[in-house]
Amino acid sequence: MKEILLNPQLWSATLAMATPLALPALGGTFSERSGVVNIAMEGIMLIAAFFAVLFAHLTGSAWLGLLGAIVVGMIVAVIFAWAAVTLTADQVILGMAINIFASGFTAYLLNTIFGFSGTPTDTPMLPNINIPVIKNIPFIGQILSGNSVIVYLMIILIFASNYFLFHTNLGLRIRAVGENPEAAETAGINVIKLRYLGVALSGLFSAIGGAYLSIGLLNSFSTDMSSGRGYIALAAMIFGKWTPFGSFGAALLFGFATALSMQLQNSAMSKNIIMMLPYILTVLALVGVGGKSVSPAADGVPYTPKK
Amino acid sequence: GCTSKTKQQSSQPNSTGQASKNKNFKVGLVTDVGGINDHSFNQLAYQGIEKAKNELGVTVNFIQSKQQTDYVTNLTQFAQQKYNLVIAVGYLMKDAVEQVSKEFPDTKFLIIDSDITDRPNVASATFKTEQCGYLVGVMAGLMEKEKNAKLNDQNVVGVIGGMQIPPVDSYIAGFQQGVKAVNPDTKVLVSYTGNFNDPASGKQMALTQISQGADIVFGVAGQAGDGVINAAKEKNIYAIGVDADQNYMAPDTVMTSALKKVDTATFDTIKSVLDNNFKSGLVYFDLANDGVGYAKPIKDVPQSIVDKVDEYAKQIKDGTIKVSDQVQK
Amino acid sequence: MSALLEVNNITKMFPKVRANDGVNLVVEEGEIHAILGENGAGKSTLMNIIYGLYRPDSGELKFNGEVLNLSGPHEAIEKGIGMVHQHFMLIPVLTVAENIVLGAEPGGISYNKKKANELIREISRNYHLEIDPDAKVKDLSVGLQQRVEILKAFYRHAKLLILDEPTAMLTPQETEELFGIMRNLKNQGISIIFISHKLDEVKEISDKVTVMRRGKTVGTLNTKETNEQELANLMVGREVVLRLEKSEYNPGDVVLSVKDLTVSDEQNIEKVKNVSFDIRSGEIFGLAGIDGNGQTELIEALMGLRPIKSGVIKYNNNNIEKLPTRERYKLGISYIPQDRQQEGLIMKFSVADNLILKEYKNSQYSKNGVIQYKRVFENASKKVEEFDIRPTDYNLLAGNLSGGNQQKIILAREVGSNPKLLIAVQPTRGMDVGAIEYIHKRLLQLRDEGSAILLVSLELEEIMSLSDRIGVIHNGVIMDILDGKSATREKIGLLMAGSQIEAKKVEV
Amino acid sequence: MNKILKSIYMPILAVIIAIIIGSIIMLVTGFNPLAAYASLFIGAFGTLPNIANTLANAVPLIITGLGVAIAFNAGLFNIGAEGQYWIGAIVATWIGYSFKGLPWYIHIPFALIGAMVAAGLWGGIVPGFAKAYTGAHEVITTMMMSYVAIYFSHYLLEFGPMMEKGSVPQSPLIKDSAIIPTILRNTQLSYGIFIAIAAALFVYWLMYKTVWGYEMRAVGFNQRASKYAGMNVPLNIVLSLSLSGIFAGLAGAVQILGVQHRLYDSFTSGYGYTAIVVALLAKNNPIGVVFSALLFAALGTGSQYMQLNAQVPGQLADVITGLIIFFVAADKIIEVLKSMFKKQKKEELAS
Ligand SMILES: Nc1ncnc2c1ncn2[C@@H]1O[C@H](COP(=O)(O)OP(=O)(O)OP(=O)(O)O)[C@@H](O)[C@H]1O
Ligand SMILES: Nc1ncnc2c1ncn2[C@@H]1O[C@H](COP(=O)(O)OP(=O)(O)OP(=O)(O)O)[C@@H](O)[C@H]1O
Ligand SMILES: [Mg+2]
Ligand SMILES: [Mg+2]
Repeated sequence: MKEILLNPQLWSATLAMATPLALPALGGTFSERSGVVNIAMEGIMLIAAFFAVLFAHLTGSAWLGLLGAIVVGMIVAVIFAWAAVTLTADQVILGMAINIFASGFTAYLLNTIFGFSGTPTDTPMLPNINIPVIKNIPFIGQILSGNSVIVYLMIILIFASNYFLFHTNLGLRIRAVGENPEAAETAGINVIKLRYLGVALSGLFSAIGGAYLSIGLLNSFSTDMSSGRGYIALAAMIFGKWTPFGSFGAALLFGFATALSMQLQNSAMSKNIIMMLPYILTVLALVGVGGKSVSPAADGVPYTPKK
Repeated sequence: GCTSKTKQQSSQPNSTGQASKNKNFKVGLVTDVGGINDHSFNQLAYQGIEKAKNELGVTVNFIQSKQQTDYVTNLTQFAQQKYNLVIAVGYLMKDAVEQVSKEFPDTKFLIIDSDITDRPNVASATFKTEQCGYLVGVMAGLMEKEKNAKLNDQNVVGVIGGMQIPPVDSYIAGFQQGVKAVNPDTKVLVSYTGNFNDPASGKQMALTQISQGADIVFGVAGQAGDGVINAAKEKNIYAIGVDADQNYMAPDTVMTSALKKVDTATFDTIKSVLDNNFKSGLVYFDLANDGVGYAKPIKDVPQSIVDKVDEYAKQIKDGTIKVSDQVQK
Repeated sequence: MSALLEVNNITKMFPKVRANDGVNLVVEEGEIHAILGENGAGKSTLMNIIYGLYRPDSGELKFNGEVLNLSGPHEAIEKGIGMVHQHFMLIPVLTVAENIVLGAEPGGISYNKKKANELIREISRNYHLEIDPDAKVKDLSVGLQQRVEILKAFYRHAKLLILDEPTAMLTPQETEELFGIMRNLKNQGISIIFISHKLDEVKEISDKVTVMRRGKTVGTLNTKETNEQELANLMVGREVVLRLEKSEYNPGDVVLSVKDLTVSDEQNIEKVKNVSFDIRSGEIFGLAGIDGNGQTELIEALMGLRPIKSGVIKYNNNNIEKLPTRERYKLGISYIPQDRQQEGLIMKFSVADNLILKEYKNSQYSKNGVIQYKRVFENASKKVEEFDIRPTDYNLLAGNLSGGNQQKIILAREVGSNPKLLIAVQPTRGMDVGAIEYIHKRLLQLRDEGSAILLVSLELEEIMSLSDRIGVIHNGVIMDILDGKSATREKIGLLMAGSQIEAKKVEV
Repeated sequence: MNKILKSIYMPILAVIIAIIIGSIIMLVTGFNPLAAYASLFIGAFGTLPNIANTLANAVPLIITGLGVAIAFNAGLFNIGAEGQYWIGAIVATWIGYSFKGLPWYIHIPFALIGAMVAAGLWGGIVPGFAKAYTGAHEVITTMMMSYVAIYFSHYLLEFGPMMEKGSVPQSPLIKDSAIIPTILRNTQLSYGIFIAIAAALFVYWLMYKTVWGYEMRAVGFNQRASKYAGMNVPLNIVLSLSLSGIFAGLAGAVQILGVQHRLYDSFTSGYGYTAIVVALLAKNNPIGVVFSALLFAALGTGSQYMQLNAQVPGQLADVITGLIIFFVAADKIIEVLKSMFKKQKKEELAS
């Protein structure tokens, strides 16, 4: 066991597997704090993952790939917001619809644009970053340095999100809208606009998460490669009590359990039992930590402004 | 040369009676839920029927199943529409093929990776992938004794499966035996990603094995295997591809690939039905009939090793070496 | 004086209701203008129109002589209109300061907590409205929450302040404080629209009164030239009995006996300390006290909704402190909880379903686990008629009824089952005089039929006019139990404030 | 009356909008939308066998959808019906093949009930108790337990205790006595459809006519008021999550006994997730669940047929399905379009 814990790969895998959960969990935090349940994050990740590769391939720049993914992801998010906020449709149904759409749409585009052998192998990847001093520290350096640029971006975004949500006026307004939209409106706040903002941010973060999968960790797209991370991110966000640090913590826990199950594969235990580890650990942690997760009071409830 | 000739033939339907006759010959393909992009047998089967369309002028069509309950329905649709040959991809369709083939005795069926023997109108293509797994294992075992920039001095190789299912495990079993045959001290790490569609976890799994000393990793995990190759490339070690020649994905990294020629199997079966010598029951695809094999290694692999591998291939073909398809725990 | 606000011929339709039907109103600069009207008369609707929350179907608003075309509250706020809503527009998980400055925060991008707190302290000093800016709103008593609402309006420098039933949940002392503030504002030239169902308050504080009935303004009177009876009659459209006729006090056996009861809250702080009292059949025992002095904990303990720390609760001489809530109901106890929407009703259940919320398991309404809907509907149509619940369609969801009618559902359920003991908490909160008259009549009727009633109210007037005996609670302790006839407003007030000695002096 | 009419024509118009957008996509990508939709429809309802297959596909969706709807009615989001489905399928399979010589009228109910009990415990014990007593959010627990169930099935089948002797990871076939017979030859429609319909009627009765349903719904709408009314709130939470699991498990069992006859090793059935949409689209009304399940089943069978006969790739079928669900949910778009249309007309009149 000690050997496993001292293997830096355990910890860098933890970080690598936590990143594509933490990003959408962060996005979901914004969306749900503004009162919109966004299950479509799974689909947005997938679509973004595809367009990241497409744009990176077309432009020859991974950065433009990331940018393209973000733009497309936010467009999908805004379409979702339009139906969920303006048309007050059921948010969960819409989310599921977008996920089905995304799965088919990306697979279809993959075939028609790139054919069956998959996305081009010369697709550029986002760079890994070596941090000057830290990289020379043994063990720590192997974990904290040399990760994808998105990992560092994520860490910055977590702090930025926390600041934005809890220490700015706009953040205060977003939270107010998710708690009691009527009260927010009577305080002169435009509820609809802020909900669009919350959802758009969830699109932004999910898109970065999707791009991380396709051009951060890899340089290819394959069908359904988000493989349920959007849903698990939802769980991480709830576990984290709708806060950026909490979401990150829950994502780390899940990433750690996944990384651990990878390390344990060489033990005699059934591989399938080992692969239950992240899920069982999450439930145990949740029950152990206890404490109710109280969602924003107006989460998931469409709001119609008075007329 | 041969290809261009047949192409010409099919593009001129009136030139011979053969082509127009073939045009009325209909082949239907039902994929399993993995779909046509699985970078694995569904895709290869599809390539096989496309080849038949281009070279033999037959009419082809395919359905991607969305869920397991679609199998019977989809097979039935083809049979009802009087398709001459219906191809079912994957052992999961065994029950469905058994059921539908009984209802439509005039339709011929081919099922990939299964073992239906008691139907006159069903052929089961079984691939001895333990044999090609063995050969790439031999190659890996021998490479471990080499010294070059990509190889470390630990004697460890790794194999990463998708799920613990026979078409995956036969590769892994062969690989294990092949490595041990030439290098008994080599440690063979075996892991599973638990799915075929998550390259991110494939990559982390490979990185984990690399951190445990592996410098050659063999991915048998469909799309998740893409991540294995990516990890190998990033860490500057070797990868081994699976099913098709995956060298194009990372030319300096993928030292060879274990081949499972599902495309050949489907093409040949279509041809056999056309030529009226369809054989029902188990049809083995192995080294002997070139149904499995390994892709041309990159130049990092010394010719001496390639020769050694070919020697083993010969011994498998002539039965001197028997390869088991059971994974060693 | 010149007109600050002019409402001309405003009409507002809701699906099925004409909530405002050609309303006219003029509010002068620096006047306190009261609006009176039954539940559902259209008062709140009119205020919401003035505040820009609703768009009128026709008619015109003028503010400072300028026609207002409001597209939302933010514009009304800009013009200088402030409103304290009837139902709190607060965000419980945010702090007081955050609630107050929300939408008009000081400073740039970042939330400037220091500045916000400073500003709020300053306003609360100016208007004598003490409040801790860092407290979470959900931890505040209703009275303090009301204070936050008012501060919200002050913070935005309102020239016209709308107060929609601000006193419905205040103690008499708090009400007096509020009136002080209102007078102060008036002196500064600020106009106030004041809505209340309490005629004495209207009489005390306002300069003019406009009465509304069924969406129309019936008339505007100078407060000085009218009296409570006239206002009541105008508003209801018939003669209203303001003074209740109460029959002789004729107590029977002890029904509820509480001995040395101690109860803690979630933070394990003792909220009820060694409380003892008895209630007899045929008597109304009033529990007076300022909100937050342990009433909630006491009642919840009596109902089995909260564990007790020590003490004895006896009902008809049997210990019941260990019984689960449902068992207590089965023994013939009824309960009208404080918050009708959160505690008393399932808003998304129909009226009929709500009417059996405590009895659905009884053989009367269910057989072998199957609810006998025929009987449920029979019961519903009977109760709807008897208690005058409107509209009469018992298949409507409770949430679609007005607050007053929602209260009547609870009343029908709890009083209609002829309980031996009724615990009624604030049974008339926010109701109009007509409705209050009715509820009071029913409570007295129940008493005369031999039930015991524990009446908890923040309104002294209500306690004094109904109770045979009055217990005053302060800081979890029953300060004294007074005789209903001889108790004076002054004395109860002093006890409520915790001053036993002063109270004794008054007695002498 | 007007309301009922509106509740029908709004979704229909919404579907039409989805169809138009789908047509545009198909035209752009070079397919014939007319042929595609015709075959979508024929595939779903065109022939007797196709209707039967649509019904057959609806069966697991109806029953799982009921399970999800029960939880929603109690104010709980059971996102893990998928796992409960698997537990039901596992237990039904095990009972189906390991007991010999039982008459069908014992064997089938035995398998169904066994599956329901196991899945009920799966949904009730961990997520139910965790929610009721520690406040652990059911979205997390049910989702995680769902993955555990799926890996458990892999464990059982992949060289585990339930794998059939031989080489393929699948369970043995269930005994004939456990098979729910097929109604129509060459289709997958079994008498399970009657179980589904009976389940819908039962759940309707349970939720709207019995004291248990009354309590669960009350707790779902307002826990505080329910507590004040003397109800046992934690018990009802456990009960409704168990019941939700029971139906998801029943769905798994009926699918095994009626259609698959053995357990296959596969990553998901997808029913648990689709069931969420089925339930929500039906506004959690048990009878409505039957119809929304039929819509999804029809889209499923129809889109398979569409691949075959209009050569529309399967992925594009998913795109169309996603669009249809999207617009059915967002059916207010009709009102938006209507008002836009009116405005334009007014402007035309004015000019
Ligand atoms: N949002 C709404 N939708 C439909 N009808 C409404 C709405 N709001 C108010 N109404 C209708 O308008 C009428 C007037 O309601 P309003 O709230 O203005 O009454 P009110 O005079 O403030 O009553 P109260 O004294 O009880 O506060 C109500 O009877 C109700 O039928
Ligand atoms: N969403 C809604 N849909 C339809 N009608 C509504 C809705 N919300 C409120 N109403 C109507 O609004 C009216 C007023 O509601 P409100 O809660 O303001 O009652 P109220 O008369 O002001 O009661 P109270 O005396 O408690 O203040 C009710 O009669 C109700 O029918
Ligand atoms: Mg080595
Ligand atoms: Mg009002």
